[in-house]
Amino acid sequence: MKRRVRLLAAAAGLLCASMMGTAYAQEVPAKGGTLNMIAQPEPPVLMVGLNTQGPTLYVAGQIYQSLLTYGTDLKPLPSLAKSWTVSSDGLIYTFTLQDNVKWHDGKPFSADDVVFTADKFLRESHPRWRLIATTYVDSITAPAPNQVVFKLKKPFSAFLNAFELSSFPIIPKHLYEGTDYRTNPANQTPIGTGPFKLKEWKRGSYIHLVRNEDYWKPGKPYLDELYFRIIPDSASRAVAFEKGTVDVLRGGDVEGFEVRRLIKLPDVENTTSGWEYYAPLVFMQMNQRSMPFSDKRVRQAIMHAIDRDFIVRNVFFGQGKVATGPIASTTLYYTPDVPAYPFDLPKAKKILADAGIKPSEYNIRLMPLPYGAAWDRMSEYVKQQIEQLGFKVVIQGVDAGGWSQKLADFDFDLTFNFTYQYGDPALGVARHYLSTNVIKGTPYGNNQNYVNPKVDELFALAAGAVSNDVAAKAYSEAQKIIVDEVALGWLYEMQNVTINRKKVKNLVRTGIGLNETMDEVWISK
Amino acid sequence: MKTLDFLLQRLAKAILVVLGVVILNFMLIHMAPGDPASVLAGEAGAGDEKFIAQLRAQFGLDQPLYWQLWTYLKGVLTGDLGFSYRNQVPVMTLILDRLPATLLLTGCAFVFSLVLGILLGVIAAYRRGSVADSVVMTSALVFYATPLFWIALMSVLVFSLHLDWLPPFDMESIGANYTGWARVADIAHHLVLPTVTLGLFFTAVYTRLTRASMLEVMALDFVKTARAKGVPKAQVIRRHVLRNAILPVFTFASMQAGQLVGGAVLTETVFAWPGIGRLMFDALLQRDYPVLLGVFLVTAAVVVLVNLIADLLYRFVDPRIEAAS
Amino acid sequence: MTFFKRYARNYGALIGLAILLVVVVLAFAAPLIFPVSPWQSVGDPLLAPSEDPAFPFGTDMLGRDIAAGLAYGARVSLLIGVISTSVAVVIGVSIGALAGFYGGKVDDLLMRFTEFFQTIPAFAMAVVLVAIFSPTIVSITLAIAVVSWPPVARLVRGEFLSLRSREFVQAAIVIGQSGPRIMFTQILPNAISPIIVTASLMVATAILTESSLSFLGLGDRNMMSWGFMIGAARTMLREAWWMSVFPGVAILLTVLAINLIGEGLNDAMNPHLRGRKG
Amino acid sequence: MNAHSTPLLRVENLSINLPPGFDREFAVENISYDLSAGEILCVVGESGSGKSMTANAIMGLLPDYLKPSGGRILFRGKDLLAMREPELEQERGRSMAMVFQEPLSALNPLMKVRDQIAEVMEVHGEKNAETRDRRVLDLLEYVGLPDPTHLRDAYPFRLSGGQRQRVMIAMALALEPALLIADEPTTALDVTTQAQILDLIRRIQRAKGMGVMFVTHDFGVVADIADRVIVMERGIVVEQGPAADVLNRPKHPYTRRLIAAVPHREDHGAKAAAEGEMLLEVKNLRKTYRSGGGFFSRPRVVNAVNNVSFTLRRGETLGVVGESGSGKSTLGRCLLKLADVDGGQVLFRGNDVVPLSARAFRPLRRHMQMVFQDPFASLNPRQTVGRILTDGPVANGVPYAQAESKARELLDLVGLEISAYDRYPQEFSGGQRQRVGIARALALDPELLVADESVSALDVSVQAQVLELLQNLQKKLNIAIIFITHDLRIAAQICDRIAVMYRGEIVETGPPEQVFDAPQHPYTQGLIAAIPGLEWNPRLAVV
Repeated sequence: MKRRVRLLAAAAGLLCASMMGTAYAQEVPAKGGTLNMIAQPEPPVLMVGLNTQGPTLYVAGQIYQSLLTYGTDLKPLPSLAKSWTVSSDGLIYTFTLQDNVKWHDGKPFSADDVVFTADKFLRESHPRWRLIATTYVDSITAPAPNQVVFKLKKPFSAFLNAFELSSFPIIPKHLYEGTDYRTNPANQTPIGTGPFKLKEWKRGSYIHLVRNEDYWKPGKPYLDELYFRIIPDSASRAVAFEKGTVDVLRGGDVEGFEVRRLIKLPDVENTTSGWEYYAPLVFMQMNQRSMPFSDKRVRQAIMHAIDRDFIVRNVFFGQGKVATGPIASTTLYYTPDVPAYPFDLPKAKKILADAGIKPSEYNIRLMPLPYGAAWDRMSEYVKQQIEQLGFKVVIQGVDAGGWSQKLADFDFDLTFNFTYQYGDPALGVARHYLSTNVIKGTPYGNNQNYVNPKVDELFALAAGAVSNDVAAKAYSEAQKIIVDEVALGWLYEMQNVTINRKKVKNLVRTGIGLNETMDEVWISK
Repeated sequence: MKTLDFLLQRLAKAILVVLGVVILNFMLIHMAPGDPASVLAGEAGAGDEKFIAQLRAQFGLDQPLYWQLWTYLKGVLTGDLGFSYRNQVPVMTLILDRLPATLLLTGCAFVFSLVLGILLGVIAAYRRGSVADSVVMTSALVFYATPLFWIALMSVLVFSLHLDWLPPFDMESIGANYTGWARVADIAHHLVLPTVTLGLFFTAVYTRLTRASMLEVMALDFVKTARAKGVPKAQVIRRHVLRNAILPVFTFASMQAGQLVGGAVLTETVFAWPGIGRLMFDALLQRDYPVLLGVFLVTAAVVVLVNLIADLLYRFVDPRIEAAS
Repeated sequence: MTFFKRYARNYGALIGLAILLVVVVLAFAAPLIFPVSPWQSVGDPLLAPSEDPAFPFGTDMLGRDIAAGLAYGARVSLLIGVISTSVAVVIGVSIGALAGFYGGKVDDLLMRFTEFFQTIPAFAMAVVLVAIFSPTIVSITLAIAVVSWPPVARLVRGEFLSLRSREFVQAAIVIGQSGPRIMFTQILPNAISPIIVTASLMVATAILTESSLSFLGLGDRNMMSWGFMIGAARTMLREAWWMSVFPGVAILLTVLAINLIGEGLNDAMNPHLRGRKG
Repeated sequence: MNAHSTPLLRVENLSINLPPGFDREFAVENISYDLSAGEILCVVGESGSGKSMTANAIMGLLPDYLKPSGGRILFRGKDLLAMREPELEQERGRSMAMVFQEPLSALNPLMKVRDQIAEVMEVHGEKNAETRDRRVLDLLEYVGLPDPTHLRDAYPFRLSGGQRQRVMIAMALALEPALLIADEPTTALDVTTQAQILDLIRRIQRAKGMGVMFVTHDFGVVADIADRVIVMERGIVVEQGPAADVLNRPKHPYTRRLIAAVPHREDHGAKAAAEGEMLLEVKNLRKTYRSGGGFFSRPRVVNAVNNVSFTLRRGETLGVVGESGSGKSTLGRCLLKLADVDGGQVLFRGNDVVPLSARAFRPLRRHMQMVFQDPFASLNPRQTVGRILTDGPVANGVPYAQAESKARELLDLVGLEISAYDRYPQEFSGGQRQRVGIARALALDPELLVADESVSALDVSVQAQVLELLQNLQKKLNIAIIFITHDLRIAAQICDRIAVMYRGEIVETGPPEQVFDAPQHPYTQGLIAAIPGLEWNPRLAVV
């Protein structure tokens, strides 16, 4: 009874919050003010060309910029490139750059910087770009100071989706050319073209950015200062927001149940928008090199044995949606038309029995993803469920170091992982299913050893398609096969909630959300 | 032995100990499974084998172990503690950045626990068998038995969330830009909870130790002499018992200095204190070996230094030592 | 006076013994009282202690029974406490005995070695060891043992050093007993009471250390331990106080009990507190 | 008793209860005595007689668990037992003072000598620091300490035992108390120092007209210093009277027994000059201790045993006599290879044992045994007497059954019940334990016995018995004994020859008569002169 009342109140609060949000949006932007945020965990480095973890992007997104950004509908939008054209054969991409852009140290920004970034810096240091560049790019040139031309070897349908901050941050050539990128002292004093400059980074405490007076968008940014605070304890982070120490909580900053509580506070609004480009999708990775997971029926049974809805509700407190397959439902080329795996323990047991598999003969090592409490709870739950089928499961506790090592060495039975979609299956999805991507030594490929030539073929077809329809058809067919064979055990699509005080305006505008340059954000007085 | 002589000998020994700690830890840490290069690659978003090999070469991880140790030791001798794989900063910079916060916290906790512990221990010993004694000793026992992290959580719950008296995290009000005394006051305000939390366990230890030591000294002959001289009891305690009794407490406390750093790992995590305890824990999880080694090196050096200072003080306070050694 | 009579004069020690007995019984009887695994969701999530009589201590966010967790946690705490202490005592006694008995260079070498270990903060070292060798019950136990032996070594060395010059040891040399024989039959039995007292206190410390490790996420993930429960409850401190308060109290009481027992043993064994005749 | 004047101190029917668990109900029971100003009253008795207890009761320094249960202690007519602590504090140090047995532990190790003495004056109202300072200097000089201006700034650990005891006396004298209580003040000191301190106390007492209560166990000391004597046994005063009466005409059997046990040279039965074969030859034995040393300082070198040579025949007893630090114990330890030797030879039956390794020497050990000083420390408290006695033979290859029957025989031989075999050392008295220690040494049928201060921890009566036992055993078994002792009287009583050690060297050797009556070396002369009660012959008292 009590609980129901609480739920109702929450719903009412939500409704109010969204209505009021629209009402205020009409206000005239005010200049000035400080925005307090949280960087969690503390980024190791702010040089975004060397590290593209979430918190790094969050902070560095205000310092560095990329050629493009993407709307919540995943359509490309201008950033440092003000316009672009694609040739009809899909092989020539021409970008025209913004005018009067300067680096934070006063040096002018030009097409040379873009060419250096694409051809030298990222080719060496960016694990995703170097693959794209090697596979598809023929040449990168700067025919004019404000023009960059990419010539491809073969068509790549996802190419235009690969230019946001995490995939293609622009690096100042004058600071990095001819140096050892990793030990370059400039890494500690990041120089970008963005609306804010790094003033101070007190490690373990905060990162302080200040307004870039020479920013290329006239009159922007509105804000004077940004603070990204380092608060390692999640309960403390919730307290910080409650006490008004910080104004914004990014998805993952606080635990799911805290979100439920915090969005009910007055003067607070929230949105799940701003993650469309990444659309993180969580899955179980089952090593198919040996029994029991080499048998697709075992994988199917396990899918039936896990109440994914329970996980979303009780582990992640509703901040998610049960996933149906490899592609997130919010992204391009998604199809719901795949085999479903409802929670059904008896059926799971029956599948195993029919297949003649005796679960008690198998010892499964379950390696949790060492990303925090909720992930641990999920591992514990999954262990219980699999044990109900009769398997013996041992949780193998590892830290981040151990996890990536074991995964990279294929030394695991069952683990969890999640993937960013990066706007196009060719960028974020295919890598987990292609047999060519079974590469020892990296934790983010097809580590489960899923091999199906037909699927390889379909992904290749889609990636090289010039027409959207061809790609869609191929992807849809691939999804059906992959889901039937349970190449991975998809659990749920993360729905990250951004929470902020209502006085903060224009916070989430695009599909990359808080990583977006905050040159349009302002605080109402 | 002359003090200078003693100092040189102890210094030589201290260097040996620190060196031993470095080598021990180096071996230990490199025995670990888990490869920093693959962690780095993971953080970079992904990575193929070539990419990882390239990272490995960059940080000298492809060299044989003894060679890595040799390179590291050479660096240490010139004050170079290596380069953090992950943060891409010299380890020394990283540690120097964080060390003051930890020294402040552990220093305050040390003084807090020592002063309070001795005070309570003296009271308990002086009023042996009284209600005050039972109260002090029982609470000391309770704090001795309570996990530090639990006290931390509970004190945040009570003093920050419910009563709103004290800030639950951070070292100072960020962005407030206090200067001068206002800043000192601000930091002091933030210091209270972590200091007390970290210090309580040690307070309990010192209370028990002081009481035991007091009682032991009170049973010695010279205390009887003092009483035979007609010295009032309070003065006997103050002048004769206390000095003799707290010497062993000090020695023990100086040896415990390192344990405070261990406790700081927990305290700093709960209170978002920007010190080396947290740095160590993060470095550990990320397999950032140079940072981990650096923290151990610096901690060992600090501990050895504290011990050295304690020994010197001891020689100053207790005239027998110089003659005995 | 018999040993137990002397022990029983200390009321605290009796209370400690009673509490510990309860914990031990709970640990052994856990599978009987709670036949379902403590990891299994058995009720609604986040039931407060008063909400459902079936779960007097409430449930956690996955609907697991806190009471079951407490019972199974007792097993882990006691197991790790006792085994790690035993290992530490074996290491400490061997090193301390050799150093104290032979003295000179052997002593110097062994004590320098001990110092290395003492200079490194024990808890930090335990954290590193467990993280590096991945947290299993074996690695945790060994890590705790590795960081807790130095005080034993120092204690035993001190005892051996002082006992070695005692006349009865000299007498044993004079009648022609060999070194190892003297160590084991003459000295060790006389050093045993301080070792037992120290060991009992070390069990308490080991339990605290294990809980701290678990709290940091470095516990054995297949064993429900009290520290783990608090660590898991930490994020829900305000929503579900019972999740962290009960295991916290469990640790507190157990450690307290063992400390009380240690003090009682000390009183009962320490010769200069006995009424000395003659 | 003098009824005309009020005595300085009057103890009336004093009883002090012992807590449950002790072997008797009272520490002292119904004791009464007087002490007048200007006299020295010696309280004498064996350990456990309660003699120190009364001293502490007077000062109000009894431990918490001991409470006087009856009687009065009248000091200048006022009952001390009825006084409250602050009043008592006023009296302590001002009108009555005390000197303790252990001079090292009785001084605060962390306080300079001057501050400790000045404190007495300070707490009793002397506010002027300069006055105090001057008085400290005077006092130090008065008690005969060398270079007082320098010495007053020293810490106690820098001083020798005798100097510390002088400091204690200076402290006690600071406010010229009427009553001085000295609780075994010379027991921990060497004879020569003891003689000086006794002399000092006597001199001061005469000069200041103090009443002195002197607690001791040594009748020699009593003979030297006492005006009146009370004798205590198990908490009861058995006899009291003027010193001359008690010493020379003891009435109570207990007193007579005690006096009979006082060692005396006259007992030495003229023994035929030892003609046994040569057993041990020690040649130029040297042992040095080094300590300290660093980059800038040279190590300190102590020649503990310096160029010592002597011989010993079968059946002979050699006494090694010397004060503490003379190297006599080190010599004993060197002979048995309990300490490393730095030079010289130890020829046992003609073979040099010095170069032998510990392992090679072990089989020889059974021939050379030792009887230790402390009957409490020399027996392993965790082993039964049987185990203690059989360990040696078993270690030397004797079958257990044989070792056991031998052990039982030995128990009988040293005068213990056979049933002692299964009991633990704690169940025996000091004298009985020392018998076990002797039996342990004999279990291996040794040819040489080194007895290192083997009777000095025992009460006189027990001491006499053990000495007798040793002598009888020697006669029976024809063992050679090296008897190390600080007490010349004992050495004279049982030894065939005496070697006097001083600073690591043997300065004089000879039969007891020669050493006593015609000492050659000045050190020996001093030593002889310092023997307490030299003039008094206990044998005449108890004929």
